Amino acid sequence: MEPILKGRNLVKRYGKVTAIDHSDFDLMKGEILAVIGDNGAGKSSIIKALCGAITPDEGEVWLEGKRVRFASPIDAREAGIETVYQTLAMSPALSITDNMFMGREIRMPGLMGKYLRKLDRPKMEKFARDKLSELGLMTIQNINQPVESLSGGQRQGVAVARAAAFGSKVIILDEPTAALGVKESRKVLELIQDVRSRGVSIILISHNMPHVFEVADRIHVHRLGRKLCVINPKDHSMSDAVAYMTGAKLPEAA
Amino acid sequence: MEPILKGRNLVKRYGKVTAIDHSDFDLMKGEILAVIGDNGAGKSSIIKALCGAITPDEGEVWLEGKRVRFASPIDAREAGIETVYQTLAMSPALSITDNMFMGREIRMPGLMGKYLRKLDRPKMEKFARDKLSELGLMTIQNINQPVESLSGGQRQGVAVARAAAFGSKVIILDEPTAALGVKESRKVLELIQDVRSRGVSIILISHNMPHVFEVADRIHVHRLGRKLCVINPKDHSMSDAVAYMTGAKLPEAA
Amino acid sequence: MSNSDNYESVVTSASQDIAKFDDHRKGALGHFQHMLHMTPSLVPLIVLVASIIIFGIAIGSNFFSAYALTLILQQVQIVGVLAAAQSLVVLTAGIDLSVGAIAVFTSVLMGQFTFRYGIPAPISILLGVSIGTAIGAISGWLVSRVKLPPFIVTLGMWQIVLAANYLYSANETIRAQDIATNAPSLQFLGNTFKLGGATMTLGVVMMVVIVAALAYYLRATAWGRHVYAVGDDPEAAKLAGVNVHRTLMSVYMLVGLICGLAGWAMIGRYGSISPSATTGMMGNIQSITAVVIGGISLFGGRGSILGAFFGALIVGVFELGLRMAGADAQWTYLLIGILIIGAVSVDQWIRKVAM
Amino acid sequence: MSNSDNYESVVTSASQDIAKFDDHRKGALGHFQHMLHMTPSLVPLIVLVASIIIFGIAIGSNFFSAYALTLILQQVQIVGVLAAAQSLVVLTAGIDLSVGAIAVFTSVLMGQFTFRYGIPAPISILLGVSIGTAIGAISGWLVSRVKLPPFIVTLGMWQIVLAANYLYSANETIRAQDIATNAPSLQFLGNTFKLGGATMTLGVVMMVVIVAALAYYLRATAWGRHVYAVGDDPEAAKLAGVNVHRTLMSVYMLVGLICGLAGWAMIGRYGSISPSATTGMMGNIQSITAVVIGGISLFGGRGSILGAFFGALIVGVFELGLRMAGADAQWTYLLIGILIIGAVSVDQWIRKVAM
Amino acid sequence: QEPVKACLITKTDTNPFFVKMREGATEKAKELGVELSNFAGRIDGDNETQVAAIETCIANGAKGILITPSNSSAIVGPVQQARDAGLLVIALDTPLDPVDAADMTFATDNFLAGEMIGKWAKESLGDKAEDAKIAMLNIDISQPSVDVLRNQGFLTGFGIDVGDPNKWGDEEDPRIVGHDVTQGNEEGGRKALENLLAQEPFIDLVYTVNEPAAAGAYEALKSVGREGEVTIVSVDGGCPGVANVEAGIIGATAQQYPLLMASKGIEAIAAFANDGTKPEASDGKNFFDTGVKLVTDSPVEGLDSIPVTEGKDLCWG
Ligand SMILES: Nc1ncnc2c1ncn2[C@@H]1O[C@H](COP(=O)(O)OP(=O)(O)OP(=O)(O)O)[C@@H](O)[C@H]1O
Ligand SMILES: Nc1ncnc2c1ncn2[C@@H]1O[C@H](COP(=O)(O)OP(=O)(O)OP(=O)(O)O)[C@@H](O)[C@H]1O
Ligand SMILES: [Mg+2]
Ligand SMILES: [Mg+2]
Repeated sequence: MEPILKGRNLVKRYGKVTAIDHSDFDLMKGEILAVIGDNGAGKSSIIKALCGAITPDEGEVWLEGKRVRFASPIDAREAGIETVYQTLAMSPALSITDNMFMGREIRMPGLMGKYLRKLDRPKMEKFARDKLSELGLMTIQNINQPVESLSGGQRQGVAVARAAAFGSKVIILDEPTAALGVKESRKVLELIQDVRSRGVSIILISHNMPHVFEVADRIHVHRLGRKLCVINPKDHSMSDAVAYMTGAKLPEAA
Repeated sequence: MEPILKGRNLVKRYGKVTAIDHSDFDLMKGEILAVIGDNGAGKSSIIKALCGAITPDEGEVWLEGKRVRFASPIDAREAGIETVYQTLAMSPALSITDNMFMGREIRMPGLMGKYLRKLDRPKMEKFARDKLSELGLMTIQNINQPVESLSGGQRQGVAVARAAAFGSKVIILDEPTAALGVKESRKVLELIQDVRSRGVSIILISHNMPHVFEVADRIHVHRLGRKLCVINPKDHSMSDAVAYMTGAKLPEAA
Repeated sequence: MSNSDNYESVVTSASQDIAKFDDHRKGALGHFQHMLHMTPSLVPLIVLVASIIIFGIAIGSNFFSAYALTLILQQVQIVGVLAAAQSLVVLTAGIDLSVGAIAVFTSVLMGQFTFRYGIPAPISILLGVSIGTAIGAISGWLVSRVKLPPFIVTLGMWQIVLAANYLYSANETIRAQDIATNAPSLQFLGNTFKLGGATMTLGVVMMVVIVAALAYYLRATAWGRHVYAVGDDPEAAKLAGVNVHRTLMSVYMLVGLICGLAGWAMIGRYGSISPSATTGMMGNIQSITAVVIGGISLFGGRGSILGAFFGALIVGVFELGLRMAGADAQWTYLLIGILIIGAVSVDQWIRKVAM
Repeated sequence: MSNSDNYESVVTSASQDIAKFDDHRKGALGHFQHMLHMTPSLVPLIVLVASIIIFGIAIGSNFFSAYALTLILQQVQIVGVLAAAQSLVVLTAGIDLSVGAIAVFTSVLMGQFTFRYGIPAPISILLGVSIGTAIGAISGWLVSRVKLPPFIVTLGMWQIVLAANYLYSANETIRAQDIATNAPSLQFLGNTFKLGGATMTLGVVMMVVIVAALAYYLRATAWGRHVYAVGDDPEAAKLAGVNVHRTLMSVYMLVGLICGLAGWAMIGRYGSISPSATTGMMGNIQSITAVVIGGISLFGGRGSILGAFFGALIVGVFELGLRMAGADAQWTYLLIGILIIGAVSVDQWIRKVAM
Repeated sequence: QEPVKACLITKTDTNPFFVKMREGATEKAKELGVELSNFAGRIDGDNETQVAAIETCIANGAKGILITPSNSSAIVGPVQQARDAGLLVIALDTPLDPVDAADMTFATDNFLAGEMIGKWAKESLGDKAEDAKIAMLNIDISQPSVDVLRNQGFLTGFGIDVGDPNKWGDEEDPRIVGHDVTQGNEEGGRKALENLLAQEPFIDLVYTVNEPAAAGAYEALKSVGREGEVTIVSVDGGCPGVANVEAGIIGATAQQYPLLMASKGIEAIAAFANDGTKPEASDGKNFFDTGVKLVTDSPVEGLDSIPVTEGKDLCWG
């Protein structure tokens, strides 16, 4: 089967550091692919190369069998790839609603929207509130409060809600539950499975092994800038996975 | 026994939001106290009130039985309280070494240090490298690289190393392993226990229940801006703790 | 699934309440604080009203005359328009030192096109405004594509435009009488009309319209949100799907266009066209002053264009008030210096109390 | 311990290697790129050397004469000193619009103290520098304690100081000859000495010493690190244990002090003391230009003071070079605008290639 | 009865020339019981602030305005507005364009002032005038009218074809080494002459637009050790300037009388407020000439001049 999103021989260097070192990447249609690896292994870098946030120095990216060259995350988004970055990519001074709809705002119907390009705030606000409620982010009192006044976890919740609401083909989540509480993490995991059941493929970067083994269909183990192996969580234990990613053990056949 | 760090009736409001709502806080000498709670429960806020990063609107703080009024984190640091903030409090453009020693730089011995106030870089660099190695942050290649070029996890590792290296009485860690990998998280947990064995008291905010139950002596459950209860991990299960903090169950006697 | 996750299952029965806190501030004061919090441009408005009242008391009826009050509007019209343009750039975390120079240059172009080449005045005006927009486009391109700091781009542009202005005009002033006779549409924005006893000019109307339109677009359209997002954190905005390049280009071009309109307004206000108009030298500092007094952060992403408008009016009130009170020029500058710091301190203090 | 953690125990046998990558850039070029990366102030230095060479080729031996080359140093000495002061403020993410005004005011104070009140010149100099420091302290206090934006504080201060300067001096110039006869120590920094055929002034030496000392303190002392940290992220710096208030105060006071020294140097360079010196109006823009060309970020925390020094020299070379090449005053002005943008573009390009 | 209100609007209030003008006006106003308000532009050429000042005077109900226009033709509209409102407007020092846009002009002839020093320079250089190297130090690249008039006057007096008399810098005579701008102060004077000396080290004659620029130019000459060999000429006649003529720093300067202009102006406004009379022009001129005199201790034949001692009695700074 042809992967929905495919990377081949990707390379990215920052000065002397090689963040991606001739690495491959495969995401199958409708699967949840977990990516695990040590800090600094290059997980964030490789997904950024896939979604247009950085331009790889070498290598190629295919989406649904077609070679793509994303010049910016906007291109990737238009192709149906939605990403939650580790840094969240929020504008701190803007409201939750503004951030959720950044770059795809809804205009008022009728003349106001057409000629004066007025935004349909009530609609956007309702949508935003619904999405946050789905995630159980109930401590957020005001959908128009600036993102900077949210707690770290709340902020992460908003970012996840944004990606889940708009991703049509691929959703990439870079440590989406890192700052989330138990309850909120659960919600995110449920949401991920929910989104998958809509046929969307998901990349999940996480350091939380129980979560990874719970939801992932396949696990991509990243080490020192390249793909070490891909394992099936049913055939391997968490200990195996951790041993591979930390270099304590070598996988049978890479 | 008198707590080493004690808060009474603390209140902090941000506009309409009450982040700390008449909450108490007790940290005993030599213990590891975990603080758990939903996102936005006010965990970060209360520890900030204890370490001088924010000034509470009401309430009192005692250190070793003496009333203290920290005007800034510097005061708290001088009193022996070291904090790893959720936001990490790093200067992105400065090097790892500079960040580790920020505000307590080491001067050269002799005249150069005394009159020209020259810093003893080799000494600082060696110290920084040692501390990072203890945490197993080996993917960091250059101790003088700016913090902004580190991965999220590496950055967090540096912040933890800083606090562990300098805290003498109390170390406060606000979600120190949130962005860390399995290996690195382990190192941090080991480090925490190590530091405790030196007689330092520790506050650990975390959403990772297994970690909390592994290392904590007592668990402070925070809910809606105030202390809900303090439980002993030996007498309660993780399910209990999660039930309390999410409001699914009420503790017997608060 | 490993059994370690069981403890997480209890969350299904977690409380579903939304956190609620009492509002500890009650009554009119609390309401007022909330209003300030929601509408930061109220703060410069309060300072403005306060300063009008103080000068009114100090100077007496002369100051409250319709003539004096409309005079303030007329005197700030150029700076007000430039401040509106400046606000846009500052909201994107930039700064534009060339606004005044572009305004003067476009006014010169409009005049020379008409008088040197005999192009009909309305077309000259259009050409002038277009060239203003083109200059803005060059700056925008240098900022967005070549990634040069806006300060340096517009500093260079300032010098280039100002020098081009002198070179092209050969330092010649076009006299008001000649314009009135041969190309009255150049002076169109100087036309006056009565509004309840007070005399207004069309230039003032244009200023108000520009400010109102920008305030609307910044607040209520996607473009406006993008301007704020780009100023707040361009990297985040890019990742979140904002076309940062297009946003910056639109901002700088719009700034050039508005400066062109300011150039047209200058002809209306001063009658003549002079390449050595001080606006070319001082317009940038004056507009930045208005923007900052109006509470827009020079670090981008925060503030409202109405604030900048009030900021321009505050300076106008101070200047006219002090002049009418008979202060010497140097004392006026000194007092304005103090009052700038004072106004912003008051602003800061009100914000703090309102938090 | 719950059994859910067992999988974590394997990490005890994890690999202990440090990640190593091949350096894909080899040889001289790679080495050079690494150097640029480590020492960003090399970039303006390269631009400086390149522009000297280009002008040298275009103009010929006249430009390479000892006279022309030392002339550049003498012409930039005031701006160079002000740029050193400005760098400090800009590194803390501030900006100081009052540097030029303080320099002129302190020079006037030194003169008037000596000639109006008969205070011995060395004491007048000390008083002048102290008052400069005090003005800096006021600005610093307003920025750090009252939390006003540095732009607005120093904008106000600029107007206040400049107005005070005219009011206090009653616009009187003190003649060079009178100073030479009665208070030669005011002109001390104008003294010349020979250095291998070239004539240098003590003012130039002072500039070099100030830049070198600041470069050392910024790089090698705790204070310097704190300046960078405060500019980078003041909130983080505060949490990390930097006394932000003290750092800011020290910076602004030092800036005032250096401006006072610049005032003294002005007497040396211009011989006479005039309250209407152009530096009062333009010193701020000139120094900021040097700082930005030198690669210091206006957002604080990044850049080196040596860069600002080279930035000042670049502008000096352009100005003299263009005049010597025979460009007239208006064209020089225009070309400098282009060259400012060009210099920074080249700078940007070199940085990109060097990454 | 309310006192008569009058306004004085100068180009700037930082140039000693205008400071003196203000002193003269203030003294006379006190004597006559006139209430005087002073205004000034921010920088040379600042038309906008002068417009605002005229508007303020109208708002304040003044009877008359004395103005040294920053831009002679651009200010005409607002001046007309003031005259329509019944104010007497007198241009000081610089005439409006057209001259009759103001009720009267009390002025020095700046072109004449330039011409005087031009002639003097030519005569005192003698034969060397034929191939003298001349440096021209002006005010600003925006070329305000005094700047142009003095410059072109000087060149005319020296016998150089000025090309377009409305701008400087378009002359083609090889004797001119170059033009530079000084902002009319010492700082600019020194830098400007340094620049020109770098182009041509053997300059013989330096024209300066005013005496502070001349003082700066002298410093530049001193730094290359040519201070005794080069002739500097200037315009203004302020006391430090005259002292510099005495010290041999400046060869000759053309002296103006700002105090006189201003006090005459105040008298005229007082008279106008009293009985509506307007001042008269000098014989044969369309303005009231307050005169200009050449000050030098080395007089040349065929050119009227006064010695420094007399210049010092009449000086104003
Ligand atoms: N902008 C940058 N400039 C320089 N080096 C960078 C940059 N971004 C990443 N790196 C380096 O590239 C390597 C890989 O970083 P990356 O962020 O991809 O790691 P990661 O696997 O996502 O780690 P984590 O789990 O901690 O998020 C690291 O060594 C990091 O220091
Ligand atoms: N500077 C601020 N301005 C306004 N509101 C704030 C600010 N800081 C915190 N809050 C609010 O206070 C409440 C408590 O925040 P806090 O950061 O203490 O939560 P937390 O328990 O640490 O959450 P998390 O686990 O997500 O870090 C939140 O509702 C947050 O929105
Ligand atoms: Mg990452
Ligand atoms: Mg928190």
